[in-house]
Amino acid sequence: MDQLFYASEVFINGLMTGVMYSLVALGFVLIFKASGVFNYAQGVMALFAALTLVGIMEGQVPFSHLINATFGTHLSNFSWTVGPVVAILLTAGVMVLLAIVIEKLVLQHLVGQEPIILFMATIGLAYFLEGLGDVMWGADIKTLDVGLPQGISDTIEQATANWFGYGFFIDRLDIWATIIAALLVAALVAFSQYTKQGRAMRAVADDHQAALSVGISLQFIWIMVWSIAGFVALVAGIMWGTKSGVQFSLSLIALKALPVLMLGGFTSIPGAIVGGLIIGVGEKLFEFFVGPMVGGATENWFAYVLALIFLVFRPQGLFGERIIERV
Amino acid sequence: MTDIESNPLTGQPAPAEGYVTADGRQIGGVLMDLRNITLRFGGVEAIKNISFDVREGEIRAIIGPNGAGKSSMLNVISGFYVPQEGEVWFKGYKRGPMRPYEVARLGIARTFQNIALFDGMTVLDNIMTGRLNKTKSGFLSQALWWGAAEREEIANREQVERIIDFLEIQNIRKTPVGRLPYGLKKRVELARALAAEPQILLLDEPMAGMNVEEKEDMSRFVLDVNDEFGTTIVLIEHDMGVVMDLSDRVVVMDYGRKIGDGSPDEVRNNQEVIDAYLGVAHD
Amino acid sequence: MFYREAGNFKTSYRDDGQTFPIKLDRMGYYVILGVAAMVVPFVINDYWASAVLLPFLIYAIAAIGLNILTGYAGQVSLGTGGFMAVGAYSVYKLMTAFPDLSILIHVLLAGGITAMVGIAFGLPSLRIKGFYLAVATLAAQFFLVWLFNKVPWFYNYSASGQITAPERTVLGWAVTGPAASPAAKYLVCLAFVIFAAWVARNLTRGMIGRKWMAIRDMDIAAEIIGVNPLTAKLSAFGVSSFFVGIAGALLFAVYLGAAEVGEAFGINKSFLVLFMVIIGGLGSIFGSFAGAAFLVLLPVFLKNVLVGVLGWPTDLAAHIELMIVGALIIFFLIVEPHGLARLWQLVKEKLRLWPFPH
Amino acid sequence: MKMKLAALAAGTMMAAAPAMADLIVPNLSYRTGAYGAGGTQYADGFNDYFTLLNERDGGIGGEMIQVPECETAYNTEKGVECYESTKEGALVFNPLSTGITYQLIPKVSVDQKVLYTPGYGRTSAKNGQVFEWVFNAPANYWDGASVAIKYLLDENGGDLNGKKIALVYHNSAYGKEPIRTLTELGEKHGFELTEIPVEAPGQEQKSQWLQIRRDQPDYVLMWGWGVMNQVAIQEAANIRFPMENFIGIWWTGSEIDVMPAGAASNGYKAVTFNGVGTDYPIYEDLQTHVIEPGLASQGGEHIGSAVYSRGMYAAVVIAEAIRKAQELAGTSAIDAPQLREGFENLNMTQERLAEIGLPDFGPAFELSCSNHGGNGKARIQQWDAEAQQWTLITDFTEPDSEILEPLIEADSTAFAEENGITPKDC
Repeated sequence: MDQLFYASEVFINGLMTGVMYSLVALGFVLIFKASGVFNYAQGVMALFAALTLVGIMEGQVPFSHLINATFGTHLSNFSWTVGPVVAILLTAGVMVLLAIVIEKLVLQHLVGQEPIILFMATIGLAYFLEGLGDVMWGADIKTLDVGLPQGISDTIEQATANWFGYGFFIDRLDIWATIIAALLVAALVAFSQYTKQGRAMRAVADDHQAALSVGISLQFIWIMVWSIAGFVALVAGIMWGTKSGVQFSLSLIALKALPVLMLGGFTSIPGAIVGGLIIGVGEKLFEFFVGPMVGGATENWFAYVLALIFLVFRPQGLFGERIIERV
Repeated sequence: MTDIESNPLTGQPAPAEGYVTADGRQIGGVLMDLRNITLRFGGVEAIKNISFDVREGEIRAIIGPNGAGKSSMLNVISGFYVPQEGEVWFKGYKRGPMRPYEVARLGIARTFQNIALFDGMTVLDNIMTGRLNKTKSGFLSQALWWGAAEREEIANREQVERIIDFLEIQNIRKTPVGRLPYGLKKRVELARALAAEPQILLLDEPMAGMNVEEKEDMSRFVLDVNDEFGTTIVLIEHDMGVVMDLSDRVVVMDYGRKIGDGSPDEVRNNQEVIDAYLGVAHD
Repeated sequence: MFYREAGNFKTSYRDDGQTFPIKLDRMGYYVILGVAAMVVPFVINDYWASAVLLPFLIYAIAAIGLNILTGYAGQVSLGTGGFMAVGAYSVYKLMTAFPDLSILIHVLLAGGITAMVGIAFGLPSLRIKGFYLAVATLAAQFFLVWLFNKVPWFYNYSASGQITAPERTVLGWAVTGPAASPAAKYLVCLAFVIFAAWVARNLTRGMIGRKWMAIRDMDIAAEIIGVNPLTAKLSAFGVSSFFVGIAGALLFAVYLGAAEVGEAFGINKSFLVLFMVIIGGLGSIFGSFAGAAFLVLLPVFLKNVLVGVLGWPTDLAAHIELMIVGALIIFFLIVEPHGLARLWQLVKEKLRLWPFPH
Repeated sequence: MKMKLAALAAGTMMAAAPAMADLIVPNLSYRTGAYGAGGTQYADGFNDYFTLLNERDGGIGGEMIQVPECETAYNTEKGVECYESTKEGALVFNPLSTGITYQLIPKVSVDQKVLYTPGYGRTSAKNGQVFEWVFNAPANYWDGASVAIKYLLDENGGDLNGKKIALVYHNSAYGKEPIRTLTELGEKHGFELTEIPVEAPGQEQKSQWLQIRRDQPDYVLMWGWGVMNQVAIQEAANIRFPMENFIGIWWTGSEIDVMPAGAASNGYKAVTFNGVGTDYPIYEDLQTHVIEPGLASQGGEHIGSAVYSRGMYAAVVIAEAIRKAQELAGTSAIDAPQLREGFENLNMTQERLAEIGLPDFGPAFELSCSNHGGNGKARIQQWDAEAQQWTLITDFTEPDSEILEPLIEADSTAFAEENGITPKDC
């Protein structure tokens, strides 16, 4: 009976972790769907967004290190701090600005290139943003607190203890992440279904040429999609940054999103969600029950192997369309 | 997987009597025999119980309106689609289920409706890929470029140069195919198929999208190939004039069914064919 | 005018098929080879060997390997780091188990072992394509690193899991271990680079290379004209992993001397080699060298300029260095998406006409 | 083009080479990448102490100290590049990375440079008979593990029988270091050890901490670095694991590790071998000579933090060894072999520490030809979330040499055999 409780506890926590993975994967999917670009820089964008958020909240002087090194000054902070809501809005603004700059300076010049070239460009972008984030805001670990609660949820522990005699552990941050992810997905769906821009976005995702021919501006769509992906990166950055502090490693969460993408398909939003849940649950259960037998630390490879095995049997991913080959 | 060499004779080959064409060429016995082929995609029947044969040395055309199942038929012959029912007999043996590359090794080469050249390679390299199955040198020999590998490469090159001369594409030898105009691409594709020295050459709309001059060139090449190398040709073409001029016998398809089979004259006069096809389509 | 194709007439197919059909190129090649083999060993010092030349040569081998798989056969792989680890641990086990055998044979055998592992992990490529395959190869990357970290047999049960290369000699000269001279280490790596480039060139100009490229350009058509996708893809994985394994073996035994799997052969290594291949030029042996040179030399160069000349703090320099590398990658892609190799070709075409514009 | 680049790079190299007259102590630091946050603080402390000596005393024995810094990004290949580019004229290296240390160990014996790895690197380098050029005083990982267990023994009245101790570790060479020691100690004291590895970088540790929640160990020890630390402390707080039963090694005991978890991290403990905070007389001098003139490394943001103090401590030991070497050699312009002598004859006493202005900042220890690791004394510090500072809660404790000596002997002998080294007679 205990084993069953442990298993369910791990299962639920796996689901929650999966949501966190999905948050990252979502950004990839949005951009890939609308522009066919595999955006390697998505993880770094999350880091950059979180750094910017903390920087704004704490009133840090951007580029202070550079300025100090060049002019011999001792700048570090402005005398103000900014509340979380305003700071999030400002950061979202920065991400939109970033999207515009990326479109103007990079994507515009690479229209019509092969996917691998665009992928490469996002690698360059990742390098650049990583450096930029550090130069702008410094490489220290920053504590991010936008008011999200953390720690075990007493309510759920109490309730489950009363019902089953075993109190389940659920992190309040994870609960919030789930709610926010659900809201985010709902907002995205509503946006793409009920707004003109959203419909244009879907049209581009379906067929570039056709969309162009009915007068949709590809440029506008790309800026929009990258802005939205930037916003999703910000949300992911807040969630992960709250948990571990904002630091370089935040950009590595992209590696956690890749198996999710494999499983769910690069073009499917529901795929990103369900894929995330499967990966989260799968790797947690495996680590919890099999891990101790084989020496542990299996999570990194298990997610990929799980996705790999799955793909061998279903090469188009969970929600991808079946590939019919023709000549 | 089975292939002809390893599979014993499992049935009676078709009668081997030949015939003489209008222009006096001797046509041999049955080279390939398709028996009761049915191909389905999900619930859709692309080919419905079709049988016909191809004789040694002849030019056999398959015609029919768009969506009649012609290309699917070629894909069945080249092993890309596996029919749910029916048998393919080749040189008197029943062909087991085969992967396309195994079919290619039997001596069946083809061109494609939408050109399928290797865009990243030069014209020469594209044609050289046709010599794949004529290459015997081992991995080590190729890695060290020692002995057999180099000799074979030169021999292949000589053969390919003959084809390049034959198709008059000497001046584009080292051009990447991605840069070529459409008509030349079609010709390179033909060259690649010829480089394999096939017994049966499958041509999927070799003249589609060409102007009159290019069509004339291509027709000449097809006839010359058949004439000089004695290659058996199976051809899909929309241009009725071309088909009637080139081919010895014609299969007519409509909605996956065979509605006519015979010499161009017979087909031309077949009422069902006229109704279903000639009277309707004008492309 | 300085660089001419004209006047280079070929009278046999053999001449036409050679690696450097243009005389000037051929001479340039012999000059570089001559300098690399006869001059550099006498002037090399520890810094140039360890900071520049050894990593350049070793990464060039890895890049050639990955270029065969990704550039020629079109199978994107992110498992390079893992395969390099296989090479490194194989050579370590071989060195310690058979100390009397020549290190050169150990390295080749390590390449062979890696080739077999590569073929095994290449099997999914028959079903999975494109970016899905790239991500799938990450399974190999993470699993192999985990395995070498977890199973003590691989690191001979040493207390910390680090592997250290014992001293081995070639013709009496130490090439591994602390006493190896920079010239000896350099020459061994150079020999393997020449070997790798030569074999890769032979394979890619012949039928095997055409099979790979056919699969890359249009896999369905390739199969229909007679390419067996199984053998073509797996041979690409095998050959690629062979070179990558050699690179891993040299990286550990000759260059680093000691290694820990997660640190030396982590996911970053996979990305680094892939970047080299793409920046250098997919489907080009020269591009593999150019890409390796770019990503090995540029950071060292930038660091020396920013810290050494401009006197900036190291962290600021490191961050700016990242920005410059990133911006340069994007810049090169915009100028010439097909890599440094194509850029070089364009420069040559310009040179051919120079000083006349038409 | 390549040649030009090479020539240019060569040119820049010349410009970077330091003037030869000074004593050169390169700082192979990492201020970028996944571990940059810790590396920055360490490097600052290291730099600032030498700046202080230069500014206040005019160097050591009249010789100015040069500290050329080189960014390794915690990457072994860049580490090698840094080593080669700074080694000319250099006396001693302190790369702050176990991976780079393993690579440099064979190299330094050929190049005759001192390698000083306080609190990290190869533990068995303590055996000076085998590792002639490597020093790892005052304490190593095995010492750390043993001191932590000793502390727990004290807490439990000398008896750990039947207790469950979980080790959460960075799944790398560094993280695996204490396992053998803890296993042996477990046999000796009868506690049960559970090993829980965390794959780097370690942002996600749900299953590990659920396992701890299920197993309910009495104590958790941690060998972590980078983001793994912050996440682990947060997760421990999440499952309400009592913080006072959670002890980290010194690399998991800095302010940045505990701060993201906020108040929940109160009571967390860590082993350390150096003092922390700015309550030492030396900081007055540092203020006047370094901070106020604006010479502090990186603007002096991290002064007094745990990792900053550790960087400073490393600099102190090196400076003392240089002093000793100058004394022995009779010249102020010493070279690396002379510095090695200085290290082997180093005697760090509490009196000397007090003179420097750092009373009780580190353990007293004495090195010799055979003992390169000191006595391994360390102490425990505890985090006070309210005051946002570490409090030292024990004195320097000696590790269990009965267990450690044979382990060090075995490992160094194995290394000597594998590499054909004949242990030096001492």
